Amino acid sequence: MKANPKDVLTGTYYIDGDVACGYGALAAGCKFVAGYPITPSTEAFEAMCRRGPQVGAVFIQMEDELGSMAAVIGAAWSGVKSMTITSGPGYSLMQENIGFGAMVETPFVLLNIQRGGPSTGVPTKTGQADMMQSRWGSHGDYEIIAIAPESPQEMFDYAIKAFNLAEKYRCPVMIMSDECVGHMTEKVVIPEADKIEVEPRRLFKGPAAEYAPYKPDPDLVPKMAKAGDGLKLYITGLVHDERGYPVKNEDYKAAYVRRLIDKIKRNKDKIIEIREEAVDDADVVVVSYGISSRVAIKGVEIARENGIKVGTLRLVTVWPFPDERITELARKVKAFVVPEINYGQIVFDVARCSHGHANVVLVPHGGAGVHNPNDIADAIEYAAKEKKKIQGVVEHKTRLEKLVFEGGYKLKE
Amino acid sequence: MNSLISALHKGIDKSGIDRTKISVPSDIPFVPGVIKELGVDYFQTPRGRAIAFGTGLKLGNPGLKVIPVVGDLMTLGGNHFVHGGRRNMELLVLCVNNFIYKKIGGKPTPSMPAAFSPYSTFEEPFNFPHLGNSCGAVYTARWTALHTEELAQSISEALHKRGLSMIEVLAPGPDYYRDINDIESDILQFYYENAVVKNNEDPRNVAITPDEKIMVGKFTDKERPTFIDSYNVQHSKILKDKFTPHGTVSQEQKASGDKNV
Amino acid sequence: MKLWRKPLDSDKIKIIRGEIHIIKDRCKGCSFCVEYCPKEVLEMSEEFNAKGYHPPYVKKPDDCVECHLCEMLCPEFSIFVTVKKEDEKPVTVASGEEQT
Amino acid sequence: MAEQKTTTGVVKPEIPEADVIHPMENLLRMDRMPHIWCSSCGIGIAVTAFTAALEKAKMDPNMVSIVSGIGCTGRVAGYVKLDSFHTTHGRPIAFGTGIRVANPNIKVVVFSGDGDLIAIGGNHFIHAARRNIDMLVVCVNNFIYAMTGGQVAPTTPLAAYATTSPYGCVEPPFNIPYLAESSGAVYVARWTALHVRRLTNSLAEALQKKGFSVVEVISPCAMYYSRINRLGDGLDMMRFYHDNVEIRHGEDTKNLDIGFQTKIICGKFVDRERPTYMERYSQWLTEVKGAKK
Amino acid sequence: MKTDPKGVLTGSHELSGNHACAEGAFAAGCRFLGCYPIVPALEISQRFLERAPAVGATFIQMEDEVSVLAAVLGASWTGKRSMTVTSGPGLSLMMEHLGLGVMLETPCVIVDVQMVGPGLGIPTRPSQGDMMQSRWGSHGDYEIVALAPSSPQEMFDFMIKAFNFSERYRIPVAVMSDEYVAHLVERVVIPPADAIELVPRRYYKGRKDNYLPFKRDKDFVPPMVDIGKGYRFHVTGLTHDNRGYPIMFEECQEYNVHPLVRKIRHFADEIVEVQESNLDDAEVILVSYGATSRAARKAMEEARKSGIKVGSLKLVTVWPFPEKRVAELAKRVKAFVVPEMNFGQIVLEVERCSYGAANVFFIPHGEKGVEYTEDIQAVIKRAVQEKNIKDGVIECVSKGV
Amino acid sequence: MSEIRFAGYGGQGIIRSGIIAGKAASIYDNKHATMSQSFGPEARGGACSSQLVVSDSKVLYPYITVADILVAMSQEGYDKFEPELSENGMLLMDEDLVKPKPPRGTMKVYPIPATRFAEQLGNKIVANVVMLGFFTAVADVVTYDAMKKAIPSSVPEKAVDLNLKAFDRGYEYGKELLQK
Repeated sequence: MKANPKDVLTGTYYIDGDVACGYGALAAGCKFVAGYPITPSTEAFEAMCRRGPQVGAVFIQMEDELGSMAAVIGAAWSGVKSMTITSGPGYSLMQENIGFGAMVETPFVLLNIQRGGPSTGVPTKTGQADMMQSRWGSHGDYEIIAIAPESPQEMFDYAIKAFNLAEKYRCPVMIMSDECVGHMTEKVVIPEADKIEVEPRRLFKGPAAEYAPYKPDPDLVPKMAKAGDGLKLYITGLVHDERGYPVKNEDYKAAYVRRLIDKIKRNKDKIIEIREEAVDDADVVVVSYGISSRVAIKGVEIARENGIKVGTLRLVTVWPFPDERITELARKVKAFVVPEINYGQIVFDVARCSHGHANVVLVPHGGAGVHNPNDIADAIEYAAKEKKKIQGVVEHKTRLEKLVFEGGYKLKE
Repeated sequence: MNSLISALHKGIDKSGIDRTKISVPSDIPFVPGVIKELGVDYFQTPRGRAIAFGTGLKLGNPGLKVIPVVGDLMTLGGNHFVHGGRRNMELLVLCVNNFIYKKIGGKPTPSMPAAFSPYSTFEEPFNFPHLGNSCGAVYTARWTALHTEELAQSISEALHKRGLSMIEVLAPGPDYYRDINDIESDILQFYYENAVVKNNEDPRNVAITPDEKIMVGKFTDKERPTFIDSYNVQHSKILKDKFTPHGTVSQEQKASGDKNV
Repeated sequence: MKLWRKPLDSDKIKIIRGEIHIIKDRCKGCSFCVEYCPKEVLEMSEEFNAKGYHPPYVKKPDDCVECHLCEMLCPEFSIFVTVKKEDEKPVTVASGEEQT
Repeated sequence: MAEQKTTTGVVKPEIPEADVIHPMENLLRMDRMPHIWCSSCGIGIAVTAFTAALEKAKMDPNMVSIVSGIGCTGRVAGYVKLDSFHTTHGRPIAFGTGIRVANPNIKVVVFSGDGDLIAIGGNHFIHAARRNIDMLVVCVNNFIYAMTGGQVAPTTPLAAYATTSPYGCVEPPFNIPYLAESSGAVYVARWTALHVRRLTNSLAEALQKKGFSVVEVISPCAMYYSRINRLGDGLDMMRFYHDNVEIRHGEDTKNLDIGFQTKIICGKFVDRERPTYMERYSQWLTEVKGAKK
Repeated sequence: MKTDPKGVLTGSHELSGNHACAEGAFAAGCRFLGCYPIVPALEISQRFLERAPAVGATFIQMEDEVSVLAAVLGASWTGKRSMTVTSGPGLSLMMEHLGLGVMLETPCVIVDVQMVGPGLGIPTRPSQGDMMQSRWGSHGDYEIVALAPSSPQEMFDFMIKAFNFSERYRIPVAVMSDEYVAHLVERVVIPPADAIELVPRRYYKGRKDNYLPFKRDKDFVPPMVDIGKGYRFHVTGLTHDNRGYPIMFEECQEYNVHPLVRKIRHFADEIVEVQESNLDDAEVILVSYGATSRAARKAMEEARKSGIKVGSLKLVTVWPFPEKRVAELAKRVKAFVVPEMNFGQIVLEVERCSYGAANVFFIPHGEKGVEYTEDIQAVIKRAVQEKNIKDGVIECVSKGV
Repeated sequence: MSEIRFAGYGGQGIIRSGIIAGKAASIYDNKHATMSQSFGPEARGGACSSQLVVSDSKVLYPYITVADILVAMSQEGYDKFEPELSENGMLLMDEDLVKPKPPRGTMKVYPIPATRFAEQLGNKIVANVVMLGFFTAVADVVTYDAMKKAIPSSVPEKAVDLNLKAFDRGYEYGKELLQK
C-alpha cells in the first residue's frame, strides 16, 4: 500500500532528527500521538503537534508517561496507527505498559531519544545506555524490534519502516535514537507519497463469530481487530488462549508466550537489517549502531591510514540481534571492536555470539558526549595486534577515563 | 460484581446505544462469559490505566462509547482520573469502591492487615464525587450494589452526557475480601441500613465518614465542552479549512465507505 | 530656616537609611527592583555584565529607606540591603568581616 | 521603568561590586550562583520568600528537608542550603512522604512546579492530601513546562499557546486550590511572585501548620509562556499581576479558575484541622498494642 | 555490628518464603517498608505490618509502586534500613526509581516475587522472567546485585545478605524470589541476634560543613549521612560532582557514572557467591538459581544414580554473574544445562561466559519442573552424548511446554 | 570542508544561527552541512553551542575536530572553545561580550558589537542575525544570496523584516571592516 499524499510533506528540508522522525511517522500514516514533554525528545512531539491536526492526526499531551503509553495502546486498538515519544526516565515509566502492549500484541511505535543516564543524568546530552532496557526492561518474556538510526534522513526513513514492522509483526517497535541524532540537523529529502510503501493493518475480515484475536497466521502473527466492530473483543494482559480468554493452565501459557517470542525469532531474517563494509578481508570488525557508527567512521579511517584492515558492521536493527552473522564473522576475524556510548551493553551480545573465536574490545563512553575517534582507532590497533585470545570483554581505557581518573582533571569542588 | 454487570446491562439497554460501539477498558478482571453476554469490547488493562487506555480508544475512534471500570480504587490511576476530568474526555468512569470500612463486619479493624485494604485502615478515604466534581466531571453519582435500578438509570443518563461522567459504585470487592472475611452479606446488609438517597446534594458534603450515613444519589449534572469539542473548535479557529474536525466524516472517507468514524 | 514647630520626637526617631549592595554579575536585567522601588533609588545601567545583561545601579543612594523590597523581589539574589551605619561615608562597600 | 536605553549618551558610574555577605547566605548555596533560571523568572522570588519564611517561622534549618522534582522549580532544592533532594519527575511528594513517615521529626517541604506536582505527580498530590501527610507543598505555577522548552501544562489557560499546543491550548487548566482542597489539604493559599511579603507570611504560617499545606505561587515565565503568547517580558507580567490580582481571603476554592489573562484571585482560602497521617498512625499503633495486651 | 535483637524471632519455625522474607528483613535491621498490595508478594507486607508495632518498624502503603520506591529511598536517607516488596508489574513501575536509587547511591532492598509475565501474565504462577529486567530494566548504565533464594531458609538468609550488600556498596539490591518459593512452607531456623552480623551503614565522620555526599572512599563507595543531622547536603539524580551539585559535562559523567558500574564490577569477586556440588568430575553442569535449582539438584542426584557425571552450579548472586567461574568450568566440561522458568535469560550469560568451550543447553519454562525433573534428565543425557560443540544455545523442548 | 563553531549562552539564538547557516549551505548552496547542537545543563542562560560542518561531499563524521571558525557571543563560550580553534582559524566575536586573549599563530580576529547593533535595531534578540551577516561577509563559507533566502523561512513571520535588516547591518559592517 502506498502512503496517503496528504500525510507526506514531500520536499527537501533542513531539519533535525526529531522533526524528521515526526514527519516520517505522519507519512507512515500515524494518526495518534500521545506524549509527555521530556528533553531531548520534545522537538519530535512538537513537530507532530504542529503538523498532526493538518493531516487528521490527533495529538494529546497526557499527564505522564504511564498514561501516554496506555493511551497509545488504546488508540491502536481503536484502529489507528499510534506512537509515543520519550527519553530515558519516561521510558522506564512506560515499561509496565510496554510489556502489556507486547502481551496483547499491539502494534505501536515508540521513539526513544536516549540521553545520559542513569536517573535524570544529563538530559540535554547524548547516551546509548537504554539499549538493553529496550530488550529487557519489562517483566516477563517478550521480544521487541529496535532500530537505531544514525542521521535525520534515516530518522525519517526508519520511522516509516518502524510502523511497517509494527503492523507486520503486531509488536512494539522501538526507534532507539539518541540526542545526537535527534538534535542533528541535516538535509532531509522526503519523497513523494507513491514512493513510500506503508504496511496496512492486518485486519480480520470475516464473520464475527469466527474471530479469535490470537489465532496466528502461518507466520505466527495473528490478525488484528478494532474496537467497535461488533466482534465482542476480550483482550486481557493475563496469559490467554486464542480467543483471548485468560487461562490458568500452564501449557497454554508456554505455548502462548512462546509464540510472542517465536514470531520475532522465526522471522528474524526478514527483520534484521545490518550494513557491512569491507568485512571480507578484515582483521578487525567494528560493530556499532546509531551515532556511534558515524563516530566510528573517523576512527576506522585513522586505523586504515595506519595500515590495519578494518571492516565495519552497523546494526540498523539492534533487536533482534544478528547472532548468526556475528558468529560467522567471529570465525574469520581477529577481533571485534564495539564503540558504545555506555559502559557495555550490546558488546556483551557481541561477546556472547563470538563464542570465544574472536576477541571483543569495548570502547566505552559514559554519555554526555561522543567518543574521541582516536580512542576507537587505538582500540582497533590494539585489537589487530593482540595475539592472545582473551576471554571476556576487554574494556579499552579511553582518553577521557585517563583524563578524569589519572590525569589530574579537577572537577569543581 | 454481578450487580454491577446487571446494572450495566440494563443501563446500556435503557440508553439505546449500540452495544457494538461500547468499549470497556477495565482493570478488574471480568469473566469472558459475562462480557460476551454484555456484547461489548472488553480490555483488561494494567492496574490503574483503564482511563488512560480509554482516552486512547476514544481519541482514536470518537465513534466509540468508552466505559472505563476502575477497580483499584484509583490509587494507581488517580492521576488519570483527575486529568481525564479536567480534559473532560468523553468517558463514563465506573469507580468500584470496595473499601473496608470500620463498621463492616464488626471486627476490630486495627488488626486488619493494611496490605489487604486499598487504603491502610487508618487512612481516610477519598470523597470521590467531590474530587470528580472539583476536577471537572460533568456527571457524578454514587450508588451501592443494592441500588441496581438507580445505578442502571444513572448509567443510561451518563452514557448520553458529553464529557467525563463518574459513578461511584459501592460494592463488595474482589475475591480476596470475601476469601478472608466472608463479609459480603454483611456489607449488603450494611448498605441497606446505612445508605440514604440524597440527589443533588453538594458533593462537598457527601464524604463517607464513620459517624454518618452514606449518601447516595446523583450529585453533579452539568455541561462543559469536551476535549474533542475544544480540540475541534480551537483548531478550526486557527487552522480554518486546513483542519478537518476530529470525529466528523470527511469526503474522502465517505467516498471510500469507511464507516468507522 | 526656622521651623514653626519642632516635632516632639525628631531627635528620637531617625529615619533608617539603607545601603544597597548589588552583585552585578548575577543580575539578569529583569528590572523588577527598579520598577518597584518605592523611592526610585535604582536605575538600569548601560554597562553589560558578564552574561550580557544591564544590571541596575544605585542612582540615589541617600533615598533608600531600607524597605528591602528590591531584595525580596530580586529573582537572582543579586541585590540586598543593609542598614546604613551613621558616621560612615556613603559608599556602597562595607566590610565583609564585620557582617559575619 | 527604565527601558534599556543605550543611546542616552550619559555616562553612568561603574557599579561597585558588593562584598558584604548576602543576608541569606546561611540558607542558600551561594556557591552555586548565578542560578539557572532565566531573566525575570519568578522562582527566585519564591525562594527568597521561602527562606524569609523559614526565619520568620523560626524553623531549625537542620530539621527541615526540601525535596524537589524535575523542571525549572525542580532546581530549587539545589539552591537551598537544607538537606535537599532533587528527585525524579513528579515524585517529590512520594519521596518526602518516605522521609516524613520514617522520621517524623523532619519537616518536609516539597518545592516544585505545576507540571511536576500536578501533571505527572497528580496522583501523589491528591493522595498525600488525602492522607494529610505533614508537609508543605510550594507549587510554583508558571502555566507552562519551561525546562523542556514551553510545552502545554495542566495549568496552561484555555486557548493559550505553547509548543505542544501550537494552535492554542484545548484543555481547561486545573484550579490547584480547588483540587487541593477537595482532596483534603488543610491549608491552601495562592499568591503571585509580586506579592512577596504576603507570600512570605503565608509560607511562614503554612510551615507551622500541621498537615498537608499547599501554597501556589503564580510566577512569570518570560522566556516561554509570555514570549509564546506575546505577553511582553517578565516586568509586563508583574504589572499584569499588579493590576489584575484581587485578594479575597476565604474565597470558595471553586471560584479560583484562572483563564487566559483574566483576573487572578489570591489569598488564603483554606485553613482547617484534620488529623494527620502520623496522628492516625500512632492512634492505630496504640490500638494495636492495646489489643495485643 | 550485631543486629538489634528486637527484630529477631530466634528459633525454629515453619514459615512460607514470604513470611521468612519479612522475618529476614527484621533480622537484618529493616525498619521501613513501603508497599503496595500485589499478588503474590502480599504476605510479605502483611507479615511485616503485623509484626511492625512490636519491632518498632514503620510502613506505609502508597498509592502506586512508582511512589513506593520513591518513599523507600526517602526513608533510607533518614537512616532507616528500608525495603519494598513487589512483583513483576510493580517492578516495571519501579524502574525509574531504581535508577534514582543507583544515582543517589541509596541503600535499599527490593524484593521481587516473580510471577508469569509479560503484562498481567498469571499472578498466581511462578516464573523467573524478571531476571534480565533486574539488571537492565532502568535506563542508563548501572550495575546491581541480585540474589535468588530457593527456599524459605534462603529467603531469610538472603535478606540479611541483601541488606549487607546494599549498605556495603550503597546500592539497591534485588532479591529475586518467585511465587513458588514465596508460598513454599518449610522449616526456617532463625539464629540468635548475636549470631547475625550486619554491615553497618558507612557514616561520614568529619566536620559538618565539610561533607561531600559523593566523595568516594578508595573502594568507590562514598560515606553517607542522615537527614536532620545538620549536614545540609544536596543530592540530585542529575549527573553530579562530589558535592552533589549537577555538572553536566562528559568528564563529569565519566567521573560520576563510571564508579557506579565499577564499584560492583571491581568487587565482583567479593560479591559473587555460588554453591557448587559434584563439580570435580562432572561432564555436564547444571546451572540454576532460585526455585529451579531445587529441580536441578534433584535431577543431578538422579543422574548420578544412573552413572552420569553431573555437577551443579547454583547461583546465589545472579548479578553480578559469576563470569570467571563459568569460564573456568567451560574449559573442562562438555556442556552446561540451564533450566529456567523463562524463555532464555540467564542462559545467554552462560553462553557468553562459556566462550565456545562447552555446549549450552537450555530448558525453557521449567516451571513444572520445580518438582518434576524428567525434562532435565533427558537433556542431561543428550548433553553427554553430544560430541560437537555447537554455536549458540541449544534450546530443548521440555515436556512441560 | 569548513568546521564552524557558534558559541554563546542559551537565549541568544546560537542554535538558530547554526541552522540558518547550515540551511543556506545545504539547501541554497547545494553543499552538505551537518549542524549539531549542545546545550548546557539548562536550556537558557547556560553555555550553549552549535557546530556546523560544511562540506562538498557527504559529511560522515559530524563533529568538529579542529574548528576553522569560532563565532563567540559570550566570554564563557569563547573560553571554552578557543582552544579547539585552528591556529590559522578565524575568530568572530561580539566585542562587548568577549574579551579575547592575544591570538595564536595566524589566527584572525574580527570583532563586532552585534548585541549593541541589535539593541539599536530595536530588539536584542536579533544579535545572532547581525552576527550571521558579519559571518557571511568575512568568512566566505556560505553565499550572501543563500543566507538571504534561508533567513525568512527560519524566523517568525513577523520578524522577517527586522531579521533581514539585522543581517544586512552585520554584513555591511563586515564588508567595511574587511576594506579597512
